[in-house]
Amino acid sequence: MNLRRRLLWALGLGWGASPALFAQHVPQEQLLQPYVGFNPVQKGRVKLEIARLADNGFNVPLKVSVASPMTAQDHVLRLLLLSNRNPRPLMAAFDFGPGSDQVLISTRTRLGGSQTVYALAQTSDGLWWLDTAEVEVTESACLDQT
Amino acid sequence: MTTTTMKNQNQVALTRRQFVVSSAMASGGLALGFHFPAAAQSNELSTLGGSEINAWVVVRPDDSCVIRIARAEMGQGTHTGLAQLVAEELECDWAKVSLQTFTPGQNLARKRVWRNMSTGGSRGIRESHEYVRQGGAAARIMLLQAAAAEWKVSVGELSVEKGVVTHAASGKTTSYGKLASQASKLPAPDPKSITLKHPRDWQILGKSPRRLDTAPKVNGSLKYGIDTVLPGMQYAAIKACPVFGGKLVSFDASKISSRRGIKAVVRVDDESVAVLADSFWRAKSALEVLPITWDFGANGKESSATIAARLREGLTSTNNVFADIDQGNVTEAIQGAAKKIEAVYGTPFVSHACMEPMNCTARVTADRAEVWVPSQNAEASLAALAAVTGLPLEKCEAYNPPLGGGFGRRGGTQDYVRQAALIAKQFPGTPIKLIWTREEDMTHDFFRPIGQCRLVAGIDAKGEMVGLHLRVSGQSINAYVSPHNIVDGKDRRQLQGYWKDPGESQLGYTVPHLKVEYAMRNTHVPVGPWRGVNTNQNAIYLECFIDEVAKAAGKDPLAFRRNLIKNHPKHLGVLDAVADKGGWDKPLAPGMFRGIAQFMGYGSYTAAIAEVSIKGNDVKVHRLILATNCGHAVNPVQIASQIEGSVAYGMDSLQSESSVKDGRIVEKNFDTYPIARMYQMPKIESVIAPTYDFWGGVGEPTICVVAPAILNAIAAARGGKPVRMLPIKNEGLRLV
Amino acid sequence: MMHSRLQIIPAKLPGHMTTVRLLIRHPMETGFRFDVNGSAVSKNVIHTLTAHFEGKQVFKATLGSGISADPFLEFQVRTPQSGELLLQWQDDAGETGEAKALISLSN
Amino acid sequence: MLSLNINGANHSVDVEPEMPLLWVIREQLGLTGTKFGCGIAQCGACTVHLNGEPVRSCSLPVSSAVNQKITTIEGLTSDSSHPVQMAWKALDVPQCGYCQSGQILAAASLLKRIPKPTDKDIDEAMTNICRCGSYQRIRAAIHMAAGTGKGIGSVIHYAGPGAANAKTGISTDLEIDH
Repeated sequence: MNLRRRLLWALGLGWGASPALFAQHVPQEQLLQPYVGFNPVQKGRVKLEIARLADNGFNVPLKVSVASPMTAQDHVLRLLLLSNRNPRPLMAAFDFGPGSDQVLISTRTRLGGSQTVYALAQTSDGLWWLDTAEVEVTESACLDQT
Repeated sequence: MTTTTMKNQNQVALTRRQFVVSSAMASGGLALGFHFPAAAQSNELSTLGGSEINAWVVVRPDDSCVIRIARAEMGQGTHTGLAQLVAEELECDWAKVSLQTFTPGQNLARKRVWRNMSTGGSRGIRESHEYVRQGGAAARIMLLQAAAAEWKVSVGELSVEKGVVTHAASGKTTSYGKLASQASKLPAPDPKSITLKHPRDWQILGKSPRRLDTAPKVNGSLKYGIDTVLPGMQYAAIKACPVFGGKLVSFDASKISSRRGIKAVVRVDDESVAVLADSFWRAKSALEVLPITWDFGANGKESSATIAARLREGLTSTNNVFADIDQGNVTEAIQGAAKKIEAVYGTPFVSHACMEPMNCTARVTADRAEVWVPSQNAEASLAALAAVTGLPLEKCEAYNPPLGGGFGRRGGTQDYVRQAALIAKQFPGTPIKLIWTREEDMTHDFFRPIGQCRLVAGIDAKGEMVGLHLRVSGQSINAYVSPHNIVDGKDRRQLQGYWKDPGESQLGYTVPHLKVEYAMRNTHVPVGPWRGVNTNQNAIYLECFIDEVAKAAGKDPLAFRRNLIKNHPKHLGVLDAVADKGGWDKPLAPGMFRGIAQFMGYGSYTAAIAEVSIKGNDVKVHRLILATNCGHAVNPVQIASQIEGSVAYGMDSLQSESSVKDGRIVEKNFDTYPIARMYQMPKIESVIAPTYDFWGGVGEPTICVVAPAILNAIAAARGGKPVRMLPIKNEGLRLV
Repeated sequence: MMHSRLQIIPAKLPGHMTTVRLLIRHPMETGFRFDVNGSAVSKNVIHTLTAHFEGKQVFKATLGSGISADPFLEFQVRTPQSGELLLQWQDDAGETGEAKALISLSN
Repeated sequence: MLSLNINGANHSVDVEPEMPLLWVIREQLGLTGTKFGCGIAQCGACTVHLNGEPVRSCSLPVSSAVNQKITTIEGLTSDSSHPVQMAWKALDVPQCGYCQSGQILAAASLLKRIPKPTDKDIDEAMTNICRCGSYQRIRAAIHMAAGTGKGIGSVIHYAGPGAANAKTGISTDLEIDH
């Protein structure tokens, strides 16, 4: 969104053209493009676990794993956690190598409103893998949209 | 954790039977047409002896229809309106409709088939009308398909009225009750294939059937959250640090532990302490004398005066200010104008003061947590409970009885749920009913934010407004609640009603040179959405100032507005409607004065005329005429209820204030915090003027025009002297 | 020095995975908050965190404002033999922190 | 043990004499129709009848109610048939409903004292707070119950969808007697 918004401003369209009051959901293609370019992204291998409801979004636990033998020939290179609603979409990036072990990560995230969280992984064969999860951030529900 | 021992003799395991009994009591009984979720261990929603046609509709063999309602009912008639929406498309007999609510756990178990459960932002109906009507229509189609299959005819040959299906050619009839079982086995029709009825063809919508929830409200049988009773339950009274941001240091439980009925004194979190007893009064009385040491921190020095000074600085500062609208050259236009008008308005913090004080009953064990809580968003209560207990959502449940008022206080911020769960966690298995005293409620609210507004206008020789420069300086709700929602540091929410964007809360006036700015100036006082949110303050600032400008231009306030608003026909429509019904052009009795105002919020257009007289310092509001274009009118009499209620709430904007001294709120109860009462109420006329080309809100939009209409009448009565700094007691005035 | 808590669940067998749990006390200031005067509070997050086992990098995390205050991370590293695990991190203000643990594997 | 007569039944309660009647009614006797609102006799949500007179039970020590006739909303009638309750239902007075037990008892007592109240009588007697702002309908319902008004709860100008004018939405008026 930031990119699009800046683009709009650059084009002199500003608010008049963009009725958005708050951060809007970034479409998937636009969200992933900076990382995957024009390469295909497929569902599978990545598993993202996150509760369907979060109270205030300040501290939302999640767990993500990527199925991979993690050998020198076949391993996970990167894992990205992306938000389609946060002011900064990239929440975290993890780099692995053959010396890493099974990709099984838990962390706690900040989610700026109800959104889709993306876990995007690239394997050593260059392919991109994706899992997503919808999260309703309830505290801002009353304030969203208006 | 500081606790005294708590005897657990009351920790009785609740049997299934006890649960049924207590929840039947808690529901007010099935006979009353409401089916509240039984506090069951299962996430499956009962079909109450009928067949579930789809998520929204259950039909029973006796032809009665049960309509599932997702949203919270806090008094606005949302439940009745939503049921009308489904029933209209279902084509059932309204007299045989009853409602069923469910839990957020049940919603989650079905992958949120019922979607959003929250009531707030005047969105209960306008956000869900389409999918709930589709739910009703889909059920109708399936019931007709069942009849067609049985009679081996095509659906097109059938007609339905009040749940009775007729095949005209053969003269056969049957009813929904007989078709339900078969219909429930049919696949759901594609939503895209469904055409919803045109409002012209409405039979149940646009009419005013009685509310479905009135009967238990006139005999005391309706159970609110505060009425929850569970076996072995203990009562908790709580006190948070009176200074926001301050901390609880220590307390001396020994001073009260020998009092009758006291079970425990506990630290709840960093800032609050609770007393548990076998009676709320015992808990509260003990808490009143509990020696507590607080660390007030730096905020202890804040006061209304320090806050006002910060806001004043924001009115003219070049720091941390942004322009949401900056068209033309407002500075030049005003400098070159024939006349310049300037004013500074101010609105204080105000409290929600729901009649039912904040409360929550919680029971937490190692593997299950439940709350019974009046909440505008049961899913938010559930999420808060899960966060506090650390249990997964599947092991938590929130039961949501009807609310004794919400007004935005019981929305996203679930502080009372957190507190109750934090206490209950310390006593596994024992239900804890936490009740806030009114004093706690009024001093630990999420207040309507404080603000000031500087307005400068220029008028030309013909009396036309050529330039308007408006700057709001005040506290941001988003900065407090969800700062990440502020895009590029620009909190547009605070300018609600001044937006150029159409649809939600659009400025109706067209001024050649216009600048609308916001300077964020925050305080340590928690703020949140207060019914109508920023439209309340923003309508006062602009609509009172417009009267000042009209007066300076020597023009009639209505005519002056009509000229400015002509590019926005819907804004003009309600203004004209209220002027017509309010008889703006007709003379008033001697001593009576009129004021007018218009604004837009929550997708709806509103306007008001107030008739006022002043004797000494006593302001009497005699009559208010209020017009709304809410797009579609689902239940006109209930819309009128909301408009009438808006008058009472809007009058708070005139007389109420939560002021700050030594970092804390001064007004603690209704003896010092005035609330509109019967003797102050004017006669109210509602003008409902829907254009049936959009869906707007009803619960909030009309509130914001009440205060400016009255203030403009007050100014007229005082020879044009406006009240700019609210509440009106600042000018020695009071409402009688 | 940033306060942190490190918990290691060593691998059951050499060459198998060792679980690392790290909790760092840090505000992870997003840069989106505002003070009373409406000024944005400067962003300051732990942006980089690395794990080295016996001097070889086995894990790297780049973090942003989307990670909660007092960041928590749990991840797996391969520990073929006993040795030292070194965790290092740095925030936007240039402050650094580290935690280390000796992992001894019994087989 | 204190002896109380509530809704015609005798109860013995073992409580402190200074415990407000409200909490005895709600917690000891389980009659939750009487509500807690402010605790300082300001809002009237806790109104009950003491020998037929409205009192604010949150500020009345239970000891002052011993052996007197107490009526709560549950005891006003067994079938919601009091003229005030009937009028409340007819005009859909309640919104959230939380204050209405107190409002109804205050109104019932007013009508007993003044069977044909004026607006001024209503202003003086009905001091209970309703945060939803149902006052206009409360007033109309009292007049309806007293037979002093034609029972119009609200003056509503509304044109149905068929009659709507696309520009203003106003064409013909419909005054709804509800």
